[in-house]
Amino acid sequence: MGRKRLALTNDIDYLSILDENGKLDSELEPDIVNEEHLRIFQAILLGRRFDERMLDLQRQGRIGTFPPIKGQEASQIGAVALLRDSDWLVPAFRETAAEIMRGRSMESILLYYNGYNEGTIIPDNQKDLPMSVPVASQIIHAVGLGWAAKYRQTDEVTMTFFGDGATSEGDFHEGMNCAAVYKVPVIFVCQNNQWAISVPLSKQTHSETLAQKALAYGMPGIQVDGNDILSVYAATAEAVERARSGGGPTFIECVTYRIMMHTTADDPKKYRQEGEVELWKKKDPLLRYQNYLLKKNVLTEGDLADFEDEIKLKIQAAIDQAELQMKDLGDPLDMFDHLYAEMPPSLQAQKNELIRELENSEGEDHHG
Amino acid sequence: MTTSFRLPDLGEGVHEAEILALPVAVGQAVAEGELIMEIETDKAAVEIPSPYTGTVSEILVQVGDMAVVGDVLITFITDKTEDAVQPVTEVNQPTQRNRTDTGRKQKVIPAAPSTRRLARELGVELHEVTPSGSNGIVTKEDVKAHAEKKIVPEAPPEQDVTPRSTSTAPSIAPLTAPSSTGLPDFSKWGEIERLPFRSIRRATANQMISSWTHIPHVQCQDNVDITKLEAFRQKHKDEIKAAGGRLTMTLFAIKAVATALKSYPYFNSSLDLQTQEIIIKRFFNIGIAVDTEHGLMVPVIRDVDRKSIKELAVEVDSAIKRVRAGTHNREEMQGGTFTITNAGALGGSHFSAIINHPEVAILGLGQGRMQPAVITDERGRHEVVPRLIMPIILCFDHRVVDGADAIRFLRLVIDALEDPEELLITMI
Amino acid sequence: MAKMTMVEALNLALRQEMEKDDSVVLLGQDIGLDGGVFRVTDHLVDQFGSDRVVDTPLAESAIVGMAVGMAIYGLKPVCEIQFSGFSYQNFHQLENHAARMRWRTRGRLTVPMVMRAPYGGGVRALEHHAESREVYWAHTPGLKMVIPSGPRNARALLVSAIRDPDPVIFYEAKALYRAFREEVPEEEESFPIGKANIARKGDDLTIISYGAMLRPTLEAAEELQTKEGIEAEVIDLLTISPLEDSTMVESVKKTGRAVVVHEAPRSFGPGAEIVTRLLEGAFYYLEAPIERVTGFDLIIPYFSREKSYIPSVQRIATAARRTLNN
Amino acid sequence: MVMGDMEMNTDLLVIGSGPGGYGAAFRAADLGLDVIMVDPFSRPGGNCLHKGCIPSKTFLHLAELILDAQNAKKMGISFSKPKLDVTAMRAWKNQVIDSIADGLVTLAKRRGILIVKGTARFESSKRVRLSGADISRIRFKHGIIATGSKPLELPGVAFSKESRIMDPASALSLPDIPKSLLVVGGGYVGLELGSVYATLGSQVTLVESDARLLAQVDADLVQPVQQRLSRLFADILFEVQVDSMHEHDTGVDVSLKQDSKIEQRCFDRVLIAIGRQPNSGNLGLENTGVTLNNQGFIMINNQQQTSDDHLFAIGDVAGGLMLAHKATREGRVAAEVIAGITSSFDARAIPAVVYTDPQISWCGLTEQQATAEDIPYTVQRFPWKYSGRAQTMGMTDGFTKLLTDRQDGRILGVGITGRNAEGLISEAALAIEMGALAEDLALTIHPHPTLSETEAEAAEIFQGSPTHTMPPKSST
Repeated sequence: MGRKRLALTNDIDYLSILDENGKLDSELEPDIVNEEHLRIFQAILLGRRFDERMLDLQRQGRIGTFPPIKGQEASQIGAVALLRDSDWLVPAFRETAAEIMRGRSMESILLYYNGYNEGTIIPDNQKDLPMSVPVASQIIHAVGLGWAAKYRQTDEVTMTFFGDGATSEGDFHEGMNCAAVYKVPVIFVCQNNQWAISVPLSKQTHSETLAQKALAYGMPGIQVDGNDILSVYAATAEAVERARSGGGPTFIECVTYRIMMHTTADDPKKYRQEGEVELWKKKDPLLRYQNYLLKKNVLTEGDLADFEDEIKLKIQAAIDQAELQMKDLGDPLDMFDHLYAEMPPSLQAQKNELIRELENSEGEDHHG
Repeated sequence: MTTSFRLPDLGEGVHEAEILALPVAVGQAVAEGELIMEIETDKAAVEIPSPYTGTVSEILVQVGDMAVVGDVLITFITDKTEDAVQPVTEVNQPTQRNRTDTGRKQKVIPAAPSTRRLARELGVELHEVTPSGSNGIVTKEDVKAHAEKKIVPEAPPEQDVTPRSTSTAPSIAPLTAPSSTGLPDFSKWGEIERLPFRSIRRATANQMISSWTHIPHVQCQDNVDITKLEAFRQKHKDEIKAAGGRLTMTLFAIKAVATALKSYPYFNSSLDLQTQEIIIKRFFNIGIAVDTEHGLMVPVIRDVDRKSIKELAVEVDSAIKRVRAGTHNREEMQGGTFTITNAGALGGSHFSAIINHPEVAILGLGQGRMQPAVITDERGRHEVVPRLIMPIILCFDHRVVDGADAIRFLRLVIDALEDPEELLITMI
Repeated sequence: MAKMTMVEALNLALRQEMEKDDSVVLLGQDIGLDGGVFRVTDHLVDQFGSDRVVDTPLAESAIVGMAVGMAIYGLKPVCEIQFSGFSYQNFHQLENHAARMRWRTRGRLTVPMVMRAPYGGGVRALEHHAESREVYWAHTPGLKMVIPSGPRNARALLVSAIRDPDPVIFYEAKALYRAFREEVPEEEESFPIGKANIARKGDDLTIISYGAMLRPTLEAAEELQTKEGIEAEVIDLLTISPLEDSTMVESVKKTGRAVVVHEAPRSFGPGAEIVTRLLEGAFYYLEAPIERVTGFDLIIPYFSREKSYIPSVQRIATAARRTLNN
Repeated sequence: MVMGDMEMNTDLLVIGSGPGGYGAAFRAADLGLDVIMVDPFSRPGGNCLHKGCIPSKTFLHLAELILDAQNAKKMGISFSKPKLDVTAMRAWKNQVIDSIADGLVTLAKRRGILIVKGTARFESSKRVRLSGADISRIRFKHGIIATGSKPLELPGVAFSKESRIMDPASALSLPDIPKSLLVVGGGYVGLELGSVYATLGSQVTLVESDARLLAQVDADLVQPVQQRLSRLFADILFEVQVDSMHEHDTGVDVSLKQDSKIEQRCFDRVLIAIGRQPNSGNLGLENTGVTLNNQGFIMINNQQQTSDDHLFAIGDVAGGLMLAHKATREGRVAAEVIAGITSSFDARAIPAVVYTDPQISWCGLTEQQATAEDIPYTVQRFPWKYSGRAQTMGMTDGFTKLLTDRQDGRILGVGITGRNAEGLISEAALAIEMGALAEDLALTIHPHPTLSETEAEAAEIFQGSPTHTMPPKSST
């Protein structure tokens, strides 16, 4: 009888280890070996530079519309850095840095944003799903993969990414709920970048945090400074450990910011104040990490210059390679392939129809 | 006990019948299956076998009476209980069966259960079988022998899963055809289907056998150029249609025949062999052969000589519709003096017709087809022109009329049909 | 051979496939202890455990979405959506992902899953429990759409659906679940997806049908035969997509007349595609306009009126007669 | 099912899975029909297996063991008083029922027959609605009504579970062995169950409104049984009616009325066994073309067809002798007719057995019938005191009688009272069905010493020269 506050199993923590001023909570500082630091840093740097170059290419008309990731590098790389090759990544569509770190080639990204299906080919040794455009729908696939991994009694972990907007979708609810019910080894990484196109977080939810949503599903949740690679890394390490040891799913809210537009077809000036962006630019995850590594002597200025050069060359090589490939790609008949394991006769007939059409219009450009 | 025999429901919508013959008399002993009555329904003539073994105690109808289904026709005194054989139409009516006294008072025919089953399957009544076993026991062999002895088997047992059908009553005297037992097994060479041979089909067959075997048929054929008549028909058909009839070639034929019959009355007669007389009829009732889903039917159009083409068009059309729908009555099928059969609508050309006994002649019409014809003009020049040519056939009873008369008769009909004006002038 | 209802036959298919292949797992609402609301999964949980016969939360999208993930992983999930009327809540998972994953990844990731759902009217159910919207799936490239018409072909087709490398939508006519029993062999039997079946031979006209409509169609054919001696050829499509048209085209070439029967609404319904294929393949053989006997372009009415909505033997026979009188 | 009505279609629906119902279903399935059998019991067998013949015969066998043990005393063997374990007896009975019922389930399954547990009600001649089943409706081409019968109730006395007033089924559940038991009704059920309870130790009083027991059986056959029962039972009251009955915590007060005298007596339990009535109500038959007679039996013809084209009726509900083996045959006939086979119920001898000690069995013509219907016959009786085999068993209070046609000596009926009469009657039934003469029976060698000899001896009496008794002085 009576009324009292319920004691719930989980609380929601906020984690910040390295702040925007370079202040470090050394007690919480994760133990990362130097090589790993450099691997992570190079991934962030590549993610940033490739994103910048993509924007240039888009402006030059050399690729189509794409969603820039600038400002979200730490909340992606800090999470995927802990995955093994045997683990699964289920991205949304603004995780290019994470995908590249997992092994997706920049060529494939360039092909994809140039409208080539070949851009979603995932190498055989890689266990990542292709980008998923319908918001939140991929979350459930991660639950299914996690369920299957558990059914097969492996220690594989599945990590899925989505944004703050996705938490309003029904699939977020269904996925989170099922993950907790089946206690599957899945890590939900929410890139809370404050904006879903033009809708700010305040209009997306009335929750004080997104992390607290985990409470309702009966799974651990944590909010971290998404621009602090150390926080993201530490929280993820905990989640991965839990998942691998049969402890079930975890929800990580990375508080970060979409510095750029939603996609290159979008003009954010229409709906948000430049001042807000400037504020967040000061919290840049790349510089914060770079300074931390320089201070820690893991990285030298010389290394940095070398890395920048290497990355520049790598990106250029990828662009050259992609543009070369594109010259040979684009046989329209290829679109008939891979719809089914075996092409049904009625589809074959339609393909034949196009073949005849193409023969009759020799020379005309059928490329997109 | 006294049992009544009622006019059974013979199916196919028959609800009344005329008593044609009563070959039994009061006091006469009859056995089950013995002929007690001949009746004629609007569908066919039917011989009624007695459903009982017993003595005729009362005959409630006379020859010529019309009886309605359910009317008591004859009563019998039988020595059977209620459980004994019931009239066919009632055999399947459920009653509270009282097994303990089944056939007690009637002598039970001793037979093993398997023998009884065989008898059921073969449709054999045990009490009809001559027993060979000790003290009257009926054996399987007895049953088989009895079944084989029967020249014509009873209607085969219903193979349908609804075994309650009452249609197995042998309402029409079956045709006897001794050779039928000698038919080869056709199924050796391919799929066959066996259909019951009964009702109108069997009635038609009886009529045809009688006609064909009793009448020396002679046939003469010719062609009629109906080009003009067809044009005339086309011109007037809508008018007739408005009146509710159909202007067909048959109608012109009816009128033409009526005229010819008046000129050659022997074609409108019947031969009475018993009295050795030829009966000339002074009325002109023309039967029209109609193909219906039940089989061939011949409604009779009365006094055609006194009716206009328009009247006839309406009457013939409605008669055809009625027989096709099965809503005609028996009288409409009787009293014909001459028959016309028009195979044209079905695409028939020359054919041979069987006389509708006791008439003495029948006229057949084939399909009119455009054919090259040689026309000779006044100056004797020949020209080949397309004309609408209709085959016409006259079959006649050579006992009553001769070939020369037949050709003359046919000529008269042809002339009338070739020239509508001629028809109008000569038409009676 | 044992006689089985469609429910028992489907159960047999699931059981045997699960026995054979541990990658086959079932998921859906109430499919475990309850055995599914129509008992298709009855007792499977006893044999295979709740690990393989998974009772899910009330979450259609999760059921299908998880199946997508499971299938990508290498399992062969068979989802049960309680009623096809609820499958619109998982529509996007099928349309956006299941149907596209193979194509999207150029064959690298595949989704060998089955979504089973009861469809159609005739059992006096409430709203959302009686519709026939197979065309949604049939219109989605990348999906296969299968509708069996009786216990034996239901079993054989479900086996094929489970083994199929692509996502298969498997509609089960509620009206057929227990409508009749048929000999179903205990030993393995499958029927290829994408093949139509000639359910009845005939020369006078062709009636094309599938699923729950096959029985009234056959009855109508029977009626035409007994009453008028008309021999109708009845084609049972079995697979709606990919639609195999050679069987029906060949039949119509022979008969010259066709009637298409389905329960789904008429406009843009399966009949539209079927008729077009006939026109493409047999136009010069046609002797009469093709008739469609279908549900009307309505929400299927509540069950007091459902009988008038669903094509009846009478409607089918009348349409057949119309084509013959033309 | 959460939603919707499942309808099922079949060739043949059999309602009731008793010996008639399963007989019909099995035969129909063997003839290639698709068959569904509906019954509130999940396993076939009906009243006969679950609540009647089989449980009663299980207990009667035990009663016979007890009586034989008692009788052995005069032959030189004494047994101590038997110890009764009612729970074990019930379990044994259930084991017997289970074994038979499971066998029937297997037979049905292997024939492809679907057994649906539930209650059917006709909505039309071709469709029933089910309650208590997964399927809501069954549509069929033909239906066989085999719903059997239920015990008649005394006016004003309803049966209920836990009541001290029992119908035969609850008596067979053997709730306990009451000190005193009133059996109302002197038919075979009252006698059989009365015998069981009396042998197990109850003081059994039997009241019969008629002047004798087993009114439909020839009096001479009943006589030895009546004598034996008057020793086994505490009291047998004839021409007595139950006027009223009042149940209370310790027993049942019964007022018995003879003429105008009323006597009050109290019994621990009461068994009402006054006959059975057809289960034809509450079937929805008003929605079909089936007609009932004034006693509620379904009217049928010899093909078991009712007045509704689609429906057949068999067994108790169709009237006639309420016997399992009659129902089974009728069921087979109905199935055959439905399958298009020319078949008919044409049995000439339906054997009947009363499992008292001694047993009574008969078939074909009875003397009562012959007299009532004025059928000429002769009768020969062979008393079992001349049977060596009966002597060896100490079971000489029986006889075998043969009714024959006066002229040709054809066997018309046979009646037997005595030990194992159940096994002897089949020879008689076969003889009648085959149209055998008394001579045939006499000339058929019967093994010696057996009780079956009594049938041959009776036939020899007809022939004029029996072996183990003297020839009759002159022919009757």
